[in-house]
Amino acid sequence: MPYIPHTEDDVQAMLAAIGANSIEDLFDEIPAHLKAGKLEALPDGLSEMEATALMAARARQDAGALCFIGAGAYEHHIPAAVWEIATRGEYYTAYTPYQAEASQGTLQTIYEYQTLMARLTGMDASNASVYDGASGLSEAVLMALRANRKSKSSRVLVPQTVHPRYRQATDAICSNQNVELVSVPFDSAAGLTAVEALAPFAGEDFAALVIQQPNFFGALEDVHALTDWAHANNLLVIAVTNPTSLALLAPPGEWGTQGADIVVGEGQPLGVPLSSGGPYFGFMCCKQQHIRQMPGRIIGRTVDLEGKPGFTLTLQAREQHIRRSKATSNICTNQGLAMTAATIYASLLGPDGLEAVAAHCHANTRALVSKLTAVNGVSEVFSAPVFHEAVLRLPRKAADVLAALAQRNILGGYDLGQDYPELADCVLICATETRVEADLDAYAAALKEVLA
Amino acid sequence: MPYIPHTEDDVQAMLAAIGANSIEDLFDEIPAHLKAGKLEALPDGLSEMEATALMAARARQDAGALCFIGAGAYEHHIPAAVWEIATRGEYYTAYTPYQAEASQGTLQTIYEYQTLMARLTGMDASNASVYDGASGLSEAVLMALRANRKSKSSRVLVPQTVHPRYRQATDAICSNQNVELVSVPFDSAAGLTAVEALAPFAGEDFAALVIQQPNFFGALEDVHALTDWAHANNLLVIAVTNPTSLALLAPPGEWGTQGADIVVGEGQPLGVPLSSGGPYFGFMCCKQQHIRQMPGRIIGRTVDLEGKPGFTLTLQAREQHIRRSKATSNICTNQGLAMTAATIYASLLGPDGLEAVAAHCHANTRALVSKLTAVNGVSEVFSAPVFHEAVLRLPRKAADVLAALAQRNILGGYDLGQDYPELADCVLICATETRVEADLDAYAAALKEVLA
Amino acid sequence: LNHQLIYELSRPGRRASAQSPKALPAEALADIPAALRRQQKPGLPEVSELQVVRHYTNLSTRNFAIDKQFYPLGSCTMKYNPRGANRAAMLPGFLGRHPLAPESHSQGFLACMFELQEFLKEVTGMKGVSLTPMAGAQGEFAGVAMIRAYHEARNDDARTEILIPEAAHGTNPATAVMCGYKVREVPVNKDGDVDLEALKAACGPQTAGLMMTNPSTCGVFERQIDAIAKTVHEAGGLLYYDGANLNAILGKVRPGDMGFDVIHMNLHKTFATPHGGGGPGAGPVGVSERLTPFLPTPIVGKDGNTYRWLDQNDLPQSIGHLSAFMGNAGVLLRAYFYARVLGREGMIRVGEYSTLAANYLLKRLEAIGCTPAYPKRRASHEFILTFAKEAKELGVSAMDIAKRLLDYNQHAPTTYFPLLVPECFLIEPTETETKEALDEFVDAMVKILAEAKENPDLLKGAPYTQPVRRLDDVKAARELDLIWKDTA
Amino acid sequence: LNHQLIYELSRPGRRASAQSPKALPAEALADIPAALRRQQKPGLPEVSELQVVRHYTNLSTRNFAIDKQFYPLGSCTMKYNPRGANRAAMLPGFLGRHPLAPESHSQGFLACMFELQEFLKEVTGMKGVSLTPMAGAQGEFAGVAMIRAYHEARNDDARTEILIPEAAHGTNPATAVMCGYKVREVPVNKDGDVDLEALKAACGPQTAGLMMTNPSTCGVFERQIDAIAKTVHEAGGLLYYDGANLNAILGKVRPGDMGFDVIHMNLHKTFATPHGGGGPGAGPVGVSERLTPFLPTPIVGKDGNTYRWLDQNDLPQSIGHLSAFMGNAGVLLRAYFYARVLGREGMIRVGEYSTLAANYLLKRLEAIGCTPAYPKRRASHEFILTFAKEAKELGVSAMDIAKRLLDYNQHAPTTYFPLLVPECFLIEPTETETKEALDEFVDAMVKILAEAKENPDLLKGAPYTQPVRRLDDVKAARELDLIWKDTA
Repeated sequence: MPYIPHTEDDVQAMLAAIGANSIEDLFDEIPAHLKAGKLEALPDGLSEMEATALMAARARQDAGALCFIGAGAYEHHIPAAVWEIATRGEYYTAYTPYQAEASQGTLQTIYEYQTLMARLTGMDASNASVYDGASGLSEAVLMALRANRKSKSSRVLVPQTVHPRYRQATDAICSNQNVELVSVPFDSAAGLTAVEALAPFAGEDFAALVIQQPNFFGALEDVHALTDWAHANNLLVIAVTNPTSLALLAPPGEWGTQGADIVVGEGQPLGVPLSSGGPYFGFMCCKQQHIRQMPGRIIGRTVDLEGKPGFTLTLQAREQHIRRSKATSNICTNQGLAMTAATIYASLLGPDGLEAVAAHCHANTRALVSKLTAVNGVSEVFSAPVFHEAVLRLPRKAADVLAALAQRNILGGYDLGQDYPELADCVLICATETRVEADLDAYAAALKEVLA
Repeated sequence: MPYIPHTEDDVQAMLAAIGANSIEDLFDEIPAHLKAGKLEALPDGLSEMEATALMAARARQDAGALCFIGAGAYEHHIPAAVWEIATRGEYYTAYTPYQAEASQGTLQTIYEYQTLMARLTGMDASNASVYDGASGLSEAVLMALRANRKSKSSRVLVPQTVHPRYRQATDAICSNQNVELVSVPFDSAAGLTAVEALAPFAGEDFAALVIQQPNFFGALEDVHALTDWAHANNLLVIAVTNPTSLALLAPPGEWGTQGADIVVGEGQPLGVPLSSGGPYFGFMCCKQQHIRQMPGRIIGRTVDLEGKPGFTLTLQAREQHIRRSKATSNICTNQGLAMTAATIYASLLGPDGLEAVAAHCHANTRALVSKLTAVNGVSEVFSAPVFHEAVLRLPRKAADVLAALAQRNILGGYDLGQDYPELADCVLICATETRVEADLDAYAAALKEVLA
Repeated sequence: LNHQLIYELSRPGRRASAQSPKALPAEALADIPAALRRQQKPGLPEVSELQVVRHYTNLSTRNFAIDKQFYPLGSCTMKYNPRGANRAAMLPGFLGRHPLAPESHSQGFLACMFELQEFLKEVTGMKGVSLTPMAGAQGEFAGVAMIRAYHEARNDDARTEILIPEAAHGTNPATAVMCGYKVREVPVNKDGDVDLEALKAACGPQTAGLMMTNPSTCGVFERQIDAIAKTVHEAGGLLYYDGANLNAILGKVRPGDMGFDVIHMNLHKTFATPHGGGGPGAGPVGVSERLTPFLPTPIVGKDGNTYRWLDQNDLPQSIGHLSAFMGNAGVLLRAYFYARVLGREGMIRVGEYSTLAANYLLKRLEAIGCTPAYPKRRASHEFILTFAKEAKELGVSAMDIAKRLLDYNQHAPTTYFPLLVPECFLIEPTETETKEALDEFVDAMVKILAEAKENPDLLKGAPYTQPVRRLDDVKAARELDLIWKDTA
Repeated sequence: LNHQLIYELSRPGRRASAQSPKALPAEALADIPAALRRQQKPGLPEVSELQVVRHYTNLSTRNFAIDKQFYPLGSCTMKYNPRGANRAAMLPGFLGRHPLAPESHSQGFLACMFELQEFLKEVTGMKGVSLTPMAGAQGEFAGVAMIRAYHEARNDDARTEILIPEAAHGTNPATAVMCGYKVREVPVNKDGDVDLEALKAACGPQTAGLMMTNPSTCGVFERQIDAIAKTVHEAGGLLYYDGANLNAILGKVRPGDMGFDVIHMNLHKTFATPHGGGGPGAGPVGVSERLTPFLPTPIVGKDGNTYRWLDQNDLPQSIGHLSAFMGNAGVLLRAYFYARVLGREGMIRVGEYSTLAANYLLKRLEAIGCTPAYPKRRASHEFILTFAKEAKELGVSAMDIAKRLLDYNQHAPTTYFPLLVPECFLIEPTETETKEALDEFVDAMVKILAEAKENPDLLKGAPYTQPVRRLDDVKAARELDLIWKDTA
């Protein structure tokens, strides 16, 4: 009986203590016609050895390609210490830290994480993380609706340069509360959201403007102008950012004259493996005045009976287990392990290390752009400066080219035609610090071959 | 500066405290002409990312073959818990437990290990492990010389069925003390050491007889008769065993009427990966009366100031750091992590689990023998019953056949011609519980192809 | 001994150099406009690699964990998290796979996910499964959003209310509100069953659905489930099953057979994936036939021998994507491993042995003088004790007892939940704890009950053996200190 | 709280079933004669998987470790063990490689080993290296065995003595004896240098060699090394370098340049591989030109672009194989990783910063009133304090101070070694500890020295904060209890 310790003697002793004749007797309150059958569609159990061999074979099937896809998930070097520590039983198998005295490890780690994210984003507070960047945006939108006292609107301005999947998820989640995401077109030359594109919305009531930096195309928005426009028009600013980029780029807290109001993003680049899409974590930070509108767990520092400092869950009155239907959100987990990994990762990298990572990613992507645009018929699409991702136009449909590259074990980027029909011949590419010159050359050679 | 934490400020403050102007000043007692140059043959340092990528590529180079080699190192399933726990910082980065109060984790683990090995072998005591099975045999031989009060000889009988590398290592180590290993021929039909082969040595003075069970050919010696012969002739018996086999086979403590005196062997099959040959661990057990002659660390249970039980290094008066030139050995480490892994492994397997592993290995090897001997010209060589390894005769030189199989990514066994010129057309094969039917078929098919 | 913050260990210019690529010349970043660059370094800690390893290793030891202690946490199913599942999910092929990798490079992963979908269908008796929700609460959200989408698709737009028994988890009402519904609570009777008459009275054309768990958070099986399902369905509502308590009935009763239309499963409870100090979890949803068109995307489909993602194109009525990619893949892989190891027989044993353990622990605790909330009922995999008597007579609260348990190296049970039972413990031992572990918990309770009589102040001051004494939660909320400031 | 033995948790019939293959019918073993079968099951623990995980996780927490504490252990170089090295060595391709795999399937591994040999040659200034010795003591053995083989090959068989300075590690004399030599100790003068006159007097045609370390275990650099080498060589003996203290001079001075003929290196000291609670280590040996024919096998050679094992056939004069396979490969891979990360500059920094840290700590401890054994000397990477004064005046021993340090969360330094300095601490901070860590150690010593004056009994009763109080070693040795017996 895998993972079940009971011997036959144990079972008999336990049944005797209960006063039951068999385990089956314990289910005697259940109407007989509801009893399950034999679950015949389930396979026989395997030993750990067999299950491991099966999964190892499956994992090998998917391995070995050279990947140049970014689009919201980035392959970075992860120091070995990160997950060797994060998977220590004490982190890995601990429960939610409701019993604070027996959970100081997790709680202090979260407090350090909150400090980390607040410092990276330039904000006053952070929660303990939400599911991922996309669902984090949906929480930010709902939060902005609560927080913007100057607006009565359920509408939010969302530029098309925001990650398409973030827009979709936010729509899927928020439309249940009749929130409307109003699209803002992008400048097709620059690949940016021009402040001019916002002019038509001036004077209307919107709760917030979402600004992604770098945007989905890798391009760098004029965040200062956009932020100032929003504030001038009584919109809150929700920033969506890549944490690696924040080693280099102006933190949202310093955008424009007042800074962004809420910052969210995908935390995966900070020490979390690609891992087929998760578990990642969404980070969420805000200005002081909005803290009580922020959903999710928040840890505070306090003192114990003896005046010794300690950490505890705080502001629980916002949460579902206390406030039930009046909670700020139904969320009642955070992505604890991923967030722990990020905290360790950021400590190992430090400000200079993270900046060096960001710089190498950027330089590698620039080098890749050079090598690929040297191939006949390939060109860069947008004029705006970018950070570590770029859009290239191909002489053929991107989907076909990418399929041909995949046959050569090169995952050549993200097909923008999936989300932008007018960019069906465009790919979004990325080369992080994990790629070496030979990798870039391999891509260029394969592309040349495919396009020949 | 990888792994060095000092900032420029730290260095200046430290130098100031020392009263030195530079770090170089601290080396001013060293004659100038001895100062090293620039170590130009060393490469530039790499980042963890670069070093990991380099080694990952190297590791991939060697992976992927289907292995049927045993010959003293066996691929078994290792539960994930084993090394996830053994590499916890508290085990992995702890020092030798000289400060017992701060080392109870390691010490109790060793005490449990000693109990484990004593129980598996049927002996009274165990040390905390030695380097590996082969060097363990050399320690056992030197120990037998000290322990056998009835013998003044420096000669030991070592059958040819003992692992050739164990014999070589023991010779390399013990010959410095003028110990002579006297060879006993094996029965070429049975693949065993016949008691009759010992008869010519009766009446001569030998300190010990070494008996390996199962022997190097996988064959099962008549350990009872051999042990009784030795004791009748005033030799001590040194048993060499495979711990997996001890789940099934008579423990050395029960060999013959008195049992073996000293038991050693390679502990690797108990939860230690093949890992290119190490770190493994040699286990070493003995009868009560020989404990003080046993080399290596030994842990004892005692009490603390308050009478509470605790564990500590004991019998240190045998050891080099106390006794110096009069020590039982110069050994001053044990194979701590490997031995910790074995203790966890054995606890996870339990008596029934370890027996099931042994049975599967045996059944798989029997099945492999059947499939391979169905190939034209391939036959089993010896008549003795075996445990989980067997010798097959091929119609061609084994080295050539194995090379051809290796080209097909099958490591088909151990070429016995390396050590037994008369068996140059023979291979020693092994299929543990990790091999499935399809693996065995793949070997048979490849062999058929190679021999066609 | 170690409670400094990592930031307090920081020294300017210190770094874990092995982790940092070599610095590049400034030109490498020349194309990024200065106005968009950060002016000051972010205040990340500047520490050495050993400092980081030592700090977080030491910090971790300041936690209870399943790997170290027994956690009898009701409705949270803290069972053993197999280490084999961790190893399998951390295989480089899985860790390195980009979520947007083409299907040609994803067949291994997709095969696991497809099979997991099939396993979850079989074990719950549902017709369709989506793995994508990233936690129980997101699964709940997906479930209620599907109920809403179902009614909308039928233009049945008068349904504005979700019914919820008063014992329910707080996430249920919070979720209903996130999906734009009003919540109406339904009372529970003294034996822990839903008040059927009250339910009947509450049902009507405004009823979108009922959210409940069975066994309920009262730790008992809802015996009137047939009548409840009939009542809600006849009113045109749908039935939502909160899978938090699925462990109790795994392999014994299937939500689909009880008439539920939609279920979420907490894989970090029933399928033994780690809680990780609060996450990540995974909350797949299963649905009856009529809700399958609305499942959240993506789902794994199979064409011949090839697996592929089903997305909006395949499921135009889907409630959509709830995350950027496909959900918490690593958690799902761990659950897949667990399901493969358990297999058919193992799944059934989970319900059996968790129920055995709960009933044994209940009877033993009752025998030493604890008061069960529902003494006439079988425990499901969990049960409720109430310390209302002790609170009144001795002045010790359930919280005091909970904190004192920590001193006996036992994690406290869930306290003060469900809200309808005063001074309560909700206790769930799970199937993976030995009889001896349960007996040790009983022994600790014997001692604590004695202490409560002899020296109630001892309990009020507990715990004494943890890294900190009891913490001031009021101060934490009033004087918010959420991030560390160097000047503090 | 947890100190039961795993055997005490055992219950008949319990098992961690996921780890066990399915039982086979008895026929599967029918070919094994009954007389050779075991009659009774071996008494392995019968426990569940969670019990095992919980037991050993909890046990591990009863250890000090580099990952948790500072270990200022003289001559043991407890530096940070990079986690990256662990990950690299645990790559499936390395872990799964059979030691007897053909060279066609070993090129990746062999490349690493070949390069490690080259790196070790360069860093020590030796001409040949064998990686095979499995620990420092086996490296010593190989070294002295090579000296013996050298003399034997020259038929110089009158050489029966090994000279050893009195401050040497105990392994040195023990090794000499294992190699069939007699040991003659050489005195050390009051400044920690070898008594050169005594050495000269001791040298003669009976001298096989001299074993020493430099810097010595007195924590000082032997300034007369040229004269010593000349003396021994002129007498026909060879010079053996004990690499235990290599960290002090890594990249600064090379043993080969000092005239040593053979050296062993402790990779678990200088090359940052883990001590693992006592092992495994690795003890490669390096030799000067004249000893290369005698190196222990196997060694990795390179033909063109192909690596291969060099064995007895290539090295007919080799002292032979010292183990069944090639040594502690996994340890060597970790050292290889470390060497690659450090590179040329990094190697040099090891000697520099470990020496800086030692001299700093020495000066600070001297300033707070500790007594250095060699106050006129530079510390190498380590130094000696003597508490002879405190022992005499206050009645507290070095052991009492050592045990009290544990209460301050500091591992004790090496105590009572070298034997020639009474009541001593041998202290080695290594290059990987921060200045703050060193300062904390000084702070603890300040407090302990004050305690020694005010309340010496406090120290004699220490430690107070560990899982056990001070243990009775005498009872342990007198009433041997080495294995657990159910009846005990």
